[in-house]
Amino acid sequence: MTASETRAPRSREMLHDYLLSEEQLEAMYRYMLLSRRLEERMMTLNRQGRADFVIAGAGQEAAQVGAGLALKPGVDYAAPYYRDLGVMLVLGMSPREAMLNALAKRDDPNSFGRQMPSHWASVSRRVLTQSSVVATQLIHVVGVALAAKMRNDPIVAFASCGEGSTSRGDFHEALNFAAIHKLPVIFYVENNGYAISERMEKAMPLPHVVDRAAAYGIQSAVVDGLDAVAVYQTVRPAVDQARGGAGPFLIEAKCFRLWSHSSDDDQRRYRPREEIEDWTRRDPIALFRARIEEDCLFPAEDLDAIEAGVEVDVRAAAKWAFDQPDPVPGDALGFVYREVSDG
Amino acid sequence: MTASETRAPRSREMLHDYLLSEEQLEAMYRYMLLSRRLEERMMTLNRQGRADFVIAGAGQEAAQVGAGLALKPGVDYAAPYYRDLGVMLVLGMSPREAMLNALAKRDDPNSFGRQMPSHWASVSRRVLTQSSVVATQLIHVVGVALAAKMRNDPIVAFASCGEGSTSRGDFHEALNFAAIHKLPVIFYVENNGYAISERMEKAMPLPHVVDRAAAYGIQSAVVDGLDAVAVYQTVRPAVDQARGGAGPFLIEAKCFRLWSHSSDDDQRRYRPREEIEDWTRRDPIALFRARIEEDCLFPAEDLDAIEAGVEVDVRAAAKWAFDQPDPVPGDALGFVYREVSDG
Amino acid sequence: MAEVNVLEAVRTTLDEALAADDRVFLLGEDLEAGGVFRATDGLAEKYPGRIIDTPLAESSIIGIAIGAAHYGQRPVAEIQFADFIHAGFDQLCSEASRWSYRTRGEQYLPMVVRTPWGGGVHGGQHHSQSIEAYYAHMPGLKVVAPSFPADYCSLLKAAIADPNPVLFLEHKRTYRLIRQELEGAPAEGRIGRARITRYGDDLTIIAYGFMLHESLAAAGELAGEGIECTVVDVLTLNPLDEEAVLEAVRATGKALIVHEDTLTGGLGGEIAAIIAEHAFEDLDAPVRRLAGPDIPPMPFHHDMEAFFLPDRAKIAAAARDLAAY
Amino acid sequence: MAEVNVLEAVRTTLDEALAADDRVFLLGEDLEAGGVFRATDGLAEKYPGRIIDTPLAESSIIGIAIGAAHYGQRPVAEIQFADFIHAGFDQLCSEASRWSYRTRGEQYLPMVVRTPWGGGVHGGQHHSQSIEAYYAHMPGLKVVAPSFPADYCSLLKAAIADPNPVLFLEHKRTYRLIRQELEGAPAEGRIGRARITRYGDDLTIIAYGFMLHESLAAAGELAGEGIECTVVDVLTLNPLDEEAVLEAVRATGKALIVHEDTLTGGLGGEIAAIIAEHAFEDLDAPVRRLAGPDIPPMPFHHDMEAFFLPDRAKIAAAARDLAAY
Ligand SMILES: Cc1ncc(C[n+]2csc(CCOP(=O)(O)OP(=O)(O)O)c2C)c(N)n1
Ligand SMILES: Cc1ncc(C[n+]2csc(CCOP(=O)(O)OP(=O)(O)O)c2C)c(N)n1
Ligand SMILES: [Mg+2]
Ligand SMILES: [Mg+2]
Repeated sequence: MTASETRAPRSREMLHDYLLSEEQLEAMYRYMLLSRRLEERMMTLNRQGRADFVIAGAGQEAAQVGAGLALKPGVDYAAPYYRDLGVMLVLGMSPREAMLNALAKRDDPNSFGRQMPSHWASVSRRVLTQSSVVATQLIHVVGVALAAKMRNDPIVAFASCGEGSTSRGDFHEALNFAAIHKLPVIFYVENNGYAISERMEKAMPLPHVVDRAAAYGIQSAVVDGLDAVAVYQTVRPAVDQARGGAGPFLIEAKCFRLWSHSSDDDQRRYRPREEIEDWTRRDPIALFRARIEEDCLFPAEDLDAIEAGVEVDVRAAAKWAFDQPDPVPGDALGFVYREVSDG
Repeated sequence: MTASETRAPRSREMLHDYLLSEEQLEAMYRYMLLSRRLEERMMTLNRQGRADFVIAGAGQEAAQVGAGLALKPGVDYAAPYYRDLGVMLVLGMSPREAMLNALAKRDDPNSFGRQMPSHWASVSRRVLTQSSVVATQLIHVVGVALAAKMRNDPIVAFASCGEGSTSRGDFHEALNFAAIHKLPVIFYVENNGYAISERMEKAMPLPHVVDRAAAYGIQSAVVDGLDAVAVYQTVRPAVDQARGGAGPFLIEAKCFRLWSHSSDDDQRRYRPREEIEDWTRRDPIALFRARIEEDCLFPAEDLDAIEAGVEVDVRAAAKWAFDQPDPVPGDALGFVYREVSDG
Repeated sequence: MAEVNVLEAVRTTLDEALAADDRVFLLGEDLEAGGVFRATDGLAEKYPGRIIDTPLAESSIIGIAIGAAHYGQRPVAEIQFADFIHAGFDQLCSEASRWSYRTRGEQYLPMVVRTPWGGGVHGGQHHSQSIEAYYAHMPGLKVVAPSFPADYCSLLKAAIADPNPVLFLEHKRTYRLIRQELEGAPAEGRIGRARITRYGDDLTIIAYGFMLHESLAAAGELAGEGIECTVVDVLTLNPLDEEAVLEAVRATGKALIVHEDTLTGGLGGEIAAIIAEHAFEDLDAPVRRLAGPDIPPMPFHHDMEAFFLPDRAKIAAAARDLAAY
Repeated sequence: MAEVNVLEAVRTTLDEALAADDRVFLLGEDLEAGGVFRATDGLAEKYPGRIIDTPLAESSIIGIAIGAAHYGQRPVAEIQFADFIHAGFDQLCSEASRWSYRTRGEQYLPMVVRTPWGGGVHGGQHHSQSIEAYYAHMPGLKVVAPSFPADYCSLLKAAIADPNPVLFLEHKRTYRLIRQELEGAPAEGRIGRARITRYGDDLTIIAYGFMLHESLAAAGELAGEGIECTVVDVLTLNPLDEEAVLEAVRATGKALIVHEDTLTGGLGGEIAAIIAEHAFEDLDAPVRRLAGPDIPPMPFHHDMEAFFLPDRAKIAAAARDLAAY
């Protein structure tokens, strides 16, 4: 999908201009870059046989960072899917924690080495523990939102998934319930055009995920997922309106998957070379930098400084994480049940 | 829901006039009446303790008979839900067979006493065996239609359910797949406004089941389910077009449930008396007769003759069915597996 | 409380839980009207906004309970019939039962899923099932199946207080049939404990749900013939109270396990295996199981249903054989 | 065929079935590109229109196979990982397994659901599960779990020819690891038969899937110590070949059941119960089970995963104990 193909957001009234400060733009750039560099590092570790499995968001950073910045960290609840390293970084996960997760270290705050990497969880950041089973989380955030509504707690619950996952029954049941009860939920779909090897056309009768919103009468928007600013300016008002009682939103970010599905996959088996090259040329991070420079929003040196800083952080984080302890075999046991007394 | 509330069918082009012959109108009347009288009889048997369980279509006969007549019996495949006695009669089930089913007799062709009554099945009539689990059958007919398409077999697959059942994930997965593959499936929803005690509003964010069709870009129509002729004139063209390759249809018949959910339910617990009375006044069978008489389509004596004939048939069928053998205890065994040799 | 049946026990306990803790709420199908078994009669009026009628969508009923429990509420979900919980199998197996393990207890789910189970009510294939073998095989999901009103009260209370997901099985046939005298509301019970409901030296019958009552009836009959049975009410199906079961079997040297679920792959297999492994030296006879035959449970017609179901007569016959071994 | 691994055995058998019967077709996720394990490599080009990539929706994959099989096609569905079949639990339990019973065989479903199962591949919670205990408890659904390439061929052939729904479990770890010399394509096998793969007088090990290979390895090691094991490959998990198992156990008087599924509620319980009931008088020792611990299967990290899984060393140790009993 090219940016030009993507349609303007459905509900225009959402788009009163949410201007971004220089700091915010810098933050966007840093987070996107950090996400990419971390994943590049993880892939290297994978090839070196030091990381068993990597599933990356490369190509979707703008969609992830732009959306993540629209949430209130530590307040809003999130169920980000496996590609959402960018969202997790914005919510406060550190490079060190990301590396602990990639290496399945004992102190990985997501699952302590119990789950595959990129199965996020964090109590302090209000990230619900994620499984590999796609779309189940869409229902969990509906439950969170229902509970919060019962307690008059002005939070928003955010869940993301890929376009392929919207074919599952749980998607329907989640949106149906959220719409009936007008719950503050943001269903965020990162449409990268593929479900592993399956092109979108095999999983959806219509060209846009947001076309599914009509069944529930909920508000929706399509946004160019290569443009972090546009994403923020689309998701942020939706978050505010949902918090204000406007009900759930279905937002689709058109983006693409730069790499293979995971470290176990080779997309050259099923994707035309030209497509991969074309996508590689439209790297959202490069686009972002080009635009900043062209608008001279702030000096290129600053961007270089950010890049340099990120490089240092990532290398340091990886190095540090290596020396952290692995789980011991017996760590497999315990916490099958939460102690009754802890309840 | 009143007839006036219902909207005109979405896709007008479907409505080139399908005129009905006098024979067809007579047949409609006979089937509707037969369905009602049979169910009244079954309810009596239930109160007498001679039939364990009755779940009826009373009030939905026009929706059922009008739709059933649009199918090619013995050619098209059908998965009619538990209220669809009217559909089954049109497809060829005899009053005797209906009574065998109601009394769970050994020779009930639907399940030989193995299932609750109204869990339809018939090889000769191409009715798929139905379970109690609502909406699962919507997927089965998609499988039938896919198989038929692979074999260039010009059948149509018909499945019905209630509006409440459209909230299940299987509904979404079925329509999604049928739309992607443009399969000849008629998804027919008899919207009686209630799921047991739950008013539609608790299960659907929008007022019409057909609003769900937009998510799949499939054709849909709403029809007054109290008007058998209108139902036929809506479903029949859809069946023809689906057979011709136009893809699946979602058709909603607005009707109502005249009686309690089942013989185990008492709707006075949750429904206003006025509503029940109002509905009782708009009995689709009475409306049909009134219209026939008013338009003097054919003499009232003929209608009287039909009624008399139906009375006789029903009484005879019940009497006959009583004397038919029950299953013996050991009939519980067998046919867990189809013999490999029979394959 | 005076004499109550199981249905009243459940309703009263839900009522008390709603009154005691405003985080408790109910969700499911037809609950506002009282539920198809009337277990929630009157609660919608009494606790406005806390009895939630859901759409007909079991996966979401369980998934929403997961999210609400994660948030900190105390959802008590109802699946109208146990037979319809299977659409939520994935949410229970892949999510609810693993929530705490995945986070080393940092995230946990104080949720209950109540559902009416069991046969003998002419419900046919989808209103009669025993689902325990499927769901008691999920580490992280507790499964409780009481038999007496007092245990329905104390264990439902415990289930609602438990920080872990609990599948609470209510046998349809006990709802109105089984009555019990209660002085005041029973205290919160302990999940994970079996109970010996009758002592006898000749053999040990192990059962739960309605079969526990049939077993007690059989034991009474057998006593008249000089055959004395110990009868164990399993009560919690996961985690099993192995020690109590083993003790009761060691004392008699003979074990008969009874359930109405189909034999092969039923929970009786697990119980028999535990006995065969850990009480081997005390066994004087083969470990016997009495269960439904291996056919899709369960036929609708009375006579076929009766053929399918174990009952006091079949239990007594099996016990006589075992005693005579 | 020469020497093939399990993956080649599966692919070849699918290829032959597609060639032999134009009613056969495949449906599932990513099949056209060859599938994530490459089991369908090249088939989409060879059989245009008969390899169908479905949306990511497991309930519909199974439900569509049901409808297509009812119509008279021979669908072979693939669930990408066994761990994701649970969303289709309802379609298998409530529908597929009951189709024939409900109609006294008038309607039936010649369908196969293939799915890769088992751990030891660093797949964590949702790419490692053993699902057999859940699905082997459905009368009407056959469950097959081979260990050797030849059996994958002959039993997959039998599954596709079978007029009943068959869940065909392919152990991920055997895919590339287990190789076997085949002269020509093996003939169609018989579902419902276990096989003794090794004879010994001291004890009987009962296993399936990858654990069968670990058991054989352990048996080889034990032979060096003078402990001779009989090793039974269960092959069909439902219906179980009780006679073969009982015979093998009676011959040695000692039984060790091995599976990687979690212990409590696992299929080993059923097998142990059958032995305890029907081979009681021939038993010289308690029936032992070696299985995964009762935690949500299975941790991701190598060391925790190894801790969870039985292996040749643990099997040998358990067998030594049992032999010494
Ligand atoms: C229920 C389920 N079925 C299958 C899988 C295997 N699987 C993992 S990711 C994936 C594709 C998901 O595609 P999409 O939703 O578009 O997300 P993307 O990976 O493209 O970001 C599949 C089939 C799974 N994880 N869960
Ligand atoms: C999956 C499932 N959940 C619950 C039930 C119990 N139940 C039977 S009918 C019914 C209501 C169905 O309502 P609707 O779909 O509108 O059909 P209607 O009965 O109104 O014609 C319910 C909840 C069921 N049969 N299946
Ligand atoms: Mg995608
Ligand atoms: Mg209805």
